Amino acid sequence: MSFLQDYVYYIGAFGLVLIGLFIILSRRNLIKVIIGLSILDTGINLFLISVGYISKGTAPIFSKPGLVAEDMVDPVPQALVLTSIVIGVAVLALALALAMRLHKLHGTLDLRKIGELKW
Amino acid sequence: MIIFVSLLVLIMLVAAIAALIFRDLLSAVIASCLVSLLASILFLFLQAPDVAMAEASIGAALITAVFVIAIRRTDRYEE
Amino acid sequence: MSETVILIFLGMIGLGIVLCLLRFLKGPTASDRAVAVDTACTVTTALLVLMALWFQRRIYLDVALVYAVLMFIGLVSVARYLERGI
Amino acid sequence: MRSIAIIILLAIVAVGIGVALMAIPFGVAKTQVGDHYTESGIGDTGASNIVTSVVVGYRAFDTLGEITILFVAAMGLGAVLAGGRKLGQRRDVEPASLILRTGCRFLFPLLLLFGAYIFIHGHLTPGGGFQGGAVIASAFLLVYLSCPGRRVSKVWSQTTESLGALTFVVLGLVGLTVGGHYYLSSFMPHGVVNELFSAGIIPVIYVAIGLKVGSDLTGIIDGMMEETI
Repeated sequence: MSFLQDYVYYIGAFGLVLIGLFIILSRRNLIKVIIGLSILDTGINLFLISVGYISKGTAPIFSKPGLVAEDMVDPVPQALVLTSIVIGVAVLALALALAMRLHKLHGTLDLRKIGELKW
Repeated sequence: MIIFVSLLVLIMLVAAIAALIFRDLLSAVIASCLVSLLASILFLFLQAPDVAMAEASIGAALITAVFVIAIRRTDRYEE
Repeated sequence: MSETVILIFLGMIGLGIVLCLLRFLKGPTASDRAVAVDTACTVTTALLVLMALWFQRRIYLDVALVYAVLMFIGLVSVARYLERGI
Repeated sequence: MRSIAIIILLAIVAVGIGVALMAIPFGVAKTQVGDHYTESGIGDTGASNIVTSVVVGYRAFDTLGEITILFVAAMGLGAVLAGGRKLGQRRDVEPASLILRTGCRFLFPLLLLFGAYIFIHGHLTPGGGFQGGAVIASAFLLVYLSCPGRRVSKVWSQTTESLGALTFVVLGLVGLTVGGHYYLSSFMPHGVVNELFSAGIIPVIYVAIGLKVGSDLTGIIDGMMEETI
């Protein structure tokens, strides 16, 4: 139980990063690769937020009297992740636009048949 | 409480693995929507309501719609 | 007393999410899975309101409002795909 | 051969990340910069939401770079998709059902109002320009889904986007010359904490960011929904 108390968020972030990386490396469909990129993005955001947590803390918003600054979680990772999410959707949409263009050019999304991208 | 959080993390990992093994790309997109939803709940548990709100509005609604439009313009099934 | 009630609610919400997950994993077509995720969204909104009570912060209700208003739009796009709309 | 290489690579990454994660303690003290922000954030900027004061107060220059990345990505998407367009060719789409059309007509103004609420109250409650912009983009996405054939006017979209970006840059430069010695330093009075008209220029900046992000994401949706095949 103590192990779960300490590491459950880290396990979640770790698992998401590994599954996303496995999808990116092993699948050959281009849209599946982009889905893996999205899952990897979510895992990294979860890790950054869980680093800034302190136990029994509360959100860094002084909305009612009686809150003290020592109880609050770290605001810096939250601010960074907030911009990271918005950049993530823009980059994902750009990648999907490139995939649509490739499908129009080659007629397939399979990476084995698109000769330039084979590894 | 910690048991409930562990249950949520387990469901999130199962949904991510489901996104890995589905051959139907539309089902994989729905699975990634579920992953984003549960990640948003975990952000609220970690006392980050700003990030939870951003993840709920962007990760669940907009990303799913963009993926579905892209699948509509290309192929649905992964061979 | 209040903590016991909240723990019972948490158990029931967890059961609801697990049942949605079973339908999601089992469902043969994509529309079954979309309906399962939609039900999970509704259950999750109740969970967020309960969290605002548990943490004693009234401002967390805004997040639940965003969930209730926005979560269905992504699944509406899936439904429009299935009826060849977009 | 390929699967063996993938498994070896994943094992290396897993061991590396795992060893690194075991060394980071969970739930202990903050960094010193986080301590400084939570202690003196209200006195410096006047916003009761510390995340807001970090995003548009202390680290506003990062936000300028982030907005630039968003703009470049939207422009690149338009440029990539515009190359393969054929004029005069339309797909046959089914019209939406009565329920969706009626729901969209009732829900669209409410969603716009809700997005405006989120980014106007960004310094008091959770939320801000990015979330409000995403809510407004979702409202336009609902219109695109329910009424096929209707489009957002390009002139209005570009005007809103330019207005937001121009407000952000001009206010930042004014703050650089008048207020202090850094970008977007606050030059208006702070007011009483936890009231709507407080926190100096932070609400104005968040309205500008909300307009910019909303029109950019709407542009992304518009570019993807166009008849490209």
